[in-house]
Amino acid sequence: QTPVKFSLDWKYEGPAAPFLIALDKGYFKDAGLDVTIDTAGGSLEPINRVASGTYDMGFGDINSLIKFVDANPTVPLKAVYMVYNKPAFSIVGRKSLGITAPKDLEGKKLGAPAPDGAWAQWKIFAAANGIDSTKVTVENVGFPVREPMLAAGDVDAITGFSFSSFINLKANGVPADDITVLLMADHGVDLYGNAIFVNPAFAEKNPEAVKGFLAAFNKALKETVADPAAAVEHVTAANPLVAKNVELERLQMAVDQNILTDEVKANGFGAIDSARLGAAIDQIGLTYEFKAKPAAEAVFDPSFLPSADDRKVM
Amino acid sequence: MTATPVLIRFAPWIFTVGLFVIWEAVCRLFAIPPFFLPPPSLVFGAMVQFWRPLVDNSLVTLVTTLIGFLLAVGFGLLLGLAIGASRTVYAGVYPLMIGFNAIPKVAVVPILVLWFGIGAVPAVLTAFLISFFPIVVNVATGLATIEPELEDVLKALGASKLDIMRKVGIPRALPYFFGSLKIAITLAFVGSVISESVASNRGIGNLMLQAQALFQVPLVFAGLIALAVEGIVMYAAMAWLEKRTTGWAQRSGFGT
Amino acid sequence: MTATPVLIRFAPWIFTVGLFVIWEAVCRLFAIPPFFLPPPSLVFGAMVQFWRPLVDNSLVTLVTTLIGFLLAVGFGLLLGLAIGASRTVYAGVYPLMIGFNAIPKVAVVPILVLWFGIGAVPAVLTAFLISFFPIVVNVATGLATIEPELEDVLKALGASKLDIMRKVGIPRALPYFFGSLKIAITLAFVGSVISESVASNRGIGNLMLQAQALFQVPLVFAGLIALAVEGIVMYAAMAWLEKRTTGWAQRSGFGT
Amino acid sequence: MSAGQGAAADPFVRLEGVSHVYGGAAALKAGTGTLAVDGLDITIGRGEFAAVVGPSGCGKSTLMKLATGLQFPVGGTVSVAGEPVTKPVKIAGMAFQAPNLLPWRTTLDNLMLPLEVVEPHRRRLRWNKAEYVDRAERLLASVGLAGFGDKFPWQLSGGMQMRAALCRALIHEPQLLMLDEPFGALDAFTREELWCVIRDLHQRTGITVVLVTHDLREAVFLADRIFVMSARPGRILVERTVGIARPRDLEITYTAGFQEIVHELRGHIVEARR
Amino acid sequence: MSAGQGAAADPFVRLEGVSHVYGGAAALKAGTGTLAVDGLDITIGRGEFAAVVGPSGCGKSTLMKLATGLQFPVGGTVSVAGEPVTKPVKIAGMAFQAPNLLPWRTTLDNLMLPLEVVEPHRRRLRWNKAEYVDRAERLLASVGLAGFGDKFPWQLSGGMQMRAALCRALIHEPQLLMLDEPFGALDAFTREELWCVIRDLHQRTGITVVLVTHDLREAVFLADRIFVMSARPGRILVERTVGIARPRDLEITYTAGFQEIVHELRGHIVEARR
Ligand SMILES: Nc1ncnc2c1ncn2[C@@H]1O[C@H](COP(=O)(O)OP(=O)(O)OP(=O)(O)O)[C@@H](O)[C@H]1O
Ligand SMILES: Nc1ncnc2c1ncn2[C@@H]1O[C@H](COP(=O)(O)OP(=O)(O)OP(=O)(O)O)[C@@H](O)[C@H]1O
Ligand SMILES: [Mg+2]
Ligand SMILES: [Mg+2]
Repeated sequence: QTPVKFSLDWKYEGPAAPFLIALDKGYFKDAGLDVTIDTAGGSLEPINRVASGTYDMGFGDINSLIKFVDANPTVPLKAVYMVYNKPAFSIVGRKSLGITAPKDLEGKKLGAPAPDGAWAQWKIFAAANGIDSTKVTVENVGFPVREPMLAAGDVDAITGFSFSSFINLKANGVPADDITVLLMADHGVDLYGNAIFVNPAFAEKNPEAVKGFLAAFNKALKETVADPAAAVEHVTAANPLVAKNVELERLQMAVDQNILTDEVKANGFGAIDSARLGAAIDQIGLTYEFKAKPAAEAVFDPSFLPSADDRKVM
Repeated sequence: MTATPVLIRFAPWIFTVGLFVIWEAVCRLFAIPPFFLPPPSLVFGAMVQFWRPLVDNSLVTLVTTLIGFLLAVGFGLLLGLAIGASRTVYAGVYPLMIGFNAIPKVAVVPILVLWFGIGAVPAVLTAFLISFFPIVVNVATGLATIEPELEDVLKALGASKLDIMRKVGIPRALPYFFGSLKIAITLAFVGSVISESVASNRGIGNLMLQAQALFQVPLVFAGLIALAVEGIVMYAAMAWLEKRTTGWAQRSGFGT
Repeated sequence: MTATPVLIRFAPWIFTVGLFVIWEAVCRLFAIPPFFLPPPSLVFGAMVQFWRPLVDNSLVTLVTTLIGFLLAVGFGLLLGLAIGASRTVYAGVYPLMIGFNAIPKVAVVPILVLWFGIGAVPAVLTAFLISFFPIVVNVATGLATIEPELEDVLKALGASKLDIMRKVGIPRALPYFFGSLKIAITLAFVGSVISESVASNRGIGNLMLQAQALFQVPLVFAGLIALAVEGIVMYAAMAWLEKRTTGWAQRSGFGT
Repeated sequence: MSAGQGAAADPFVRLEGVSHVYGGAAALKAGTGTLAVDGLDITIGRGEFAAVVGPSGCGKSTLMKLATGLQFPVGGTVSVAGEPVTKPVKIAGMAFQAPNLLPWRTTLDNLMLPLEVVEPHRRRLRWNKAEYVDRAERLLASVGLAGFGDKFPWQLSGGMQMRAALCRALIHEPQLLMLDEPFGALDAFTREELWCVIRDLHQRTGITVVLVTHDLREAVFLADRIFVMSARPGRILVERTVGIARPRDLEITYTAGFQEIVHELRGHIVEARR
Repeated sequence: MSAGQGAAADPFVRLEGVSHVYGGAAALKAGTGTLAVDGLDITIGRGEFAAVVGPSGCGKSTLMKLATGLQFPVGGTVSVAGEPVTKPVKIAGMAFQAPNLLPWRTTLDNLMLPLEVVEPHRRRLRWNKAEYVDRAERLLASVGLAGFGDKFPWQLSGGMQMRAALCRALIHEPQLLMLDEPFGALDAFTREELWCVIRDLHQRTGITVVLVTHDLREAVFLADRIFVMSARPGRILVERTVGIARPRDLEITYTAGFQEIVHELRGHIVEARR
């Protein structure tokens, strides 16, 4: 049994289902792995954790990973499995507060937690949609107060993951038809989303473990996509506080919008199109000054992926 | 001074109940929405509904706190003795300790997580780091304020520095040490909860964070109340320990 | 005791420099990656590079802290006097205060932000809430421990309770009050930084959060050092104030 | 025990059959309280200088507190200047073993304290400040503290602090001066100096003085009458009139007649301690 | 001033031309230190009972510290039992104005403290515990504290604590007993009782005793020779041999001869305070 310490990007909620299934159903164990899964407070945190070697593998935002690799070239972190083919980054606003389209943000208040993955792409979004960002008042709001503040009207829009913010807003009593979700990927931000990545030292020492992990995850992901309702049971088992119907809705949104995209339907789960990733790195360069712009191959290593057959969408 | 002892004995209960009654009344009178400030009735409802996770997580937090606290007790006592025994070390370390104390421990937790991963270790360490300071300061102060006459009694007998430390220094510092435990355990508790809410899958801190993320505000408040109760109990335990171990200090009018 | 005063005077600097030297040496010897623990040289580099935002945000935090602290001073003094004057109230409020103190203020900040919006108000309130406790406890203790003889002197003159409070109670509680300010200001500072990192666009807390998001770990540590320095300065200021205002307490051997 | 001649003439402080229990009426009933004094009878005449001696813990301080209305008896009656004592008597000045000066006030401000509390001075103080300061300074000068008014207590020696405390007890011109071991903490020489200060003061103003002391020489040198108390619960065992003529000089303490009274009292105390 | 006869016979404690400055050599140079004693000469013979009196702050405690090696002079020489004093002398027992008992130890354990520190007892203590406990209990009994060994200090009265402190100063059978105002805080009656305890002890063991006191009667009653010190910086002004025969009874303090010596000393002190 190879021990693997794995860091999620967030808490045990709907989208964590495939990881929990692989654990619960023993897919990891069958691959000879002893996996521990820990939660985190945002999709940046796992990057630091895996880079420091405290965790072997993690699940987080590839765009932040690219910046990290640029800032710390001594630790060549690599993504090995793309989960969110389209990122969940979005701007969520309320129609009643006058937000229906990107341009509406001008002259309004945008609430954004500093360590938020979506916030990190704000400049790209603004550039792609011709928003004069000097006209947008940005407020740093912590994760716990982000949606409540939008619900209370203290801010007009927030940055966040679509499935998180939408559902949290509903939980705060905002009617669904009042909520505007501007998925950045649908508004000119052509990036990849969250991926599984691995500590380079660990990958070199245990290539089979990485492969086994991905194979097990791949299997669980396919099951999740096939039957989200069954998958979400594993979430409620791990986290007694959550409500099943809420997490199912969340998971369903993630599957529909972020996981099961046209590209995935064509090429299968986990892989990337290196031309698209290259373009994404260029797009990051619009707002981030690279020390030495990495190539797509430097941040994504497909060599651990299961076979194309196994990854195919049924 | 005219209050009868009976009234004083029951005062804590009366005030606590009074607080809850006023809170409930305010919530009802002003029709405050529950996600803003849930009335105690809802909070108690949440307590009943989620008693299992509340109890489980409280125990986790308790264990974490106690481990961190015990570490702090051990190292705090040693460092306090080392510092208090030399005025130079005392002068040199004191500002560093103050500076360290002025750093919010929330800011340190992510660093600890980088080093040790999430879970019990950073929580224990945070509890340790935060509760360490008052113990060191108190023990060092206890040593530094020994009456010169007590020392002279021993010096005149030709006692060595080590003898003086053992016979007078340490016993004399003990009431200060036990006095600091009340503060230290409360802080240790705060520390482990902070750390849990940043980096753990278990504990009351994590429970509250989860509840917050799920907008179960009454459960958040239930967590707060659980924290307060646990804090009071641990404080009382340390106060009892203090009384047991260094009753002579109170009885002889020394200390206070 | 054999240390010369000169050594004692310079001890803080020697120990501080020593700490940085050891830290740097450890980083180099073990080739620790900067995002794990940046060496002081990098941290100072970040300080020089980002001195403008560091200074600006420090000032913001300072102002926030001071406002919260002043509120705590005002209310803490009043409540402390009210509590210390009646044993029943003292007995009733004390456990509530302990319970409140055992609640990590990070858990309360989101609630405050919900109530008061983003920006300075929740930061000020957090600073206030966190620094309030030691002031109240100390003032109440100062009142509660007045020597009965001092009271008798006035009672024998037929003085009213109010007279006794004004002539003896308050002056007598002042050294305790000023003594608590050192702790209170450090806590106020911790409070405002915590709150800034949850909901504010300015302040050292926010700066550190931003730096963390941009993987500029040396800047995070630069922030930590800025916090420590600011904390020490404020502590020293309060220690000075204590000496100025209640020097009589030290000189007359009263109150330690 | 019948009252002395001085007292019979014009009784000023009178305790009759007084019993006192610490811990309040509840403690008395429960039997948990300390019976400090029991069936205490004492009468002190106007202008008299009375001394109370007795073993440690016999209730001397309790007697003082009862006479000044700081404690109230569970049995018996207490009256001062003909009035029953139901609240702290305002016509008394007190000094205790510790000087109890307020450390945050200068010596002069400490002296002014009673004036800030007791009517009519309290009312008059603001507009007649200079007059009162003048009075305080004259009082300080009379005990050898001229020029020390602006010093803080910690800048004075123990003896000087005690003098200041005596002045504070006198500033509002009380008719009764209660001294509870006021010189206990002083060295022998300073003590003798202060004896003379008190002696002259009593001589000059004719104030009624009650002095509690452990020091028999002190009692004999200063007092007109000496009361010896029994061990707890305290009662008056012996009452001894000191016949020595006034004004008395310190030298008389070395005379045989003086030593004889001290010796006799010592015998009573040894008895009382049994 | 020449040494008395007792001292000349067999000098035990000897200070010659001793000066002492608090604050260390640096303070001396800078002139900021306090010159506590200056050119102090005193010689005390073996087995003698010496008393030192003098005004407050004149350097009496300093003298004690110099003689026991708790302080070292900036000038002059100090020797005890013929050896120059370069570190704390181990053959001395000390008692101060406060009993300084360790509040966390029982009376018996407090008594054992010197045995845990001083050789050869330290070495022997573990294996001969019973023997030492026995010795301590006999000592306690000799000062009237039989049966109080297992009480804590706070359970004893001030006088009882002082007795225990005296026992502690004696348990390791020192050759020199240094008493710095040991009875200052006690009431007159307890004080006289302890005089007798000390008197008997000195009688029985022939130990050398140096007693610092403010109380002239105490000095005259107990001592063979009395040294009067000048105001600071302290020197020996007068040396007075007390001729009263031993054993002395408390009654002698009321005799004319006794009073005369006290009176004479008083004159010297008044002089010294100028
Ligand atoms: N506040 C109190 N509460 C309970 N008991 C008290 C209190 N004050 C005094 N006593 C008890 O009452 C008795 C008499 O006390 P009091 O102080 O009058 O004695 P005293 O003669 O003044 O003693 P001393 O000579 O030591 O001053 C003592 O036994 C004491 O224990
Ligand atoms: N530790 C010290 N540091 C500086 N000065 C001191 C110290 N101890 C004593 N002195 C000074 O030395 C002088 C002599 O002090 P010492 O204690 O010997 O006097 P003393 O005769 O014992 O007085 P007392 O009768 O009050 O006990 C005093 O003026 C005092 O101020
Ligand atoms: Mg008394
Ligand atoms: Mg002295």
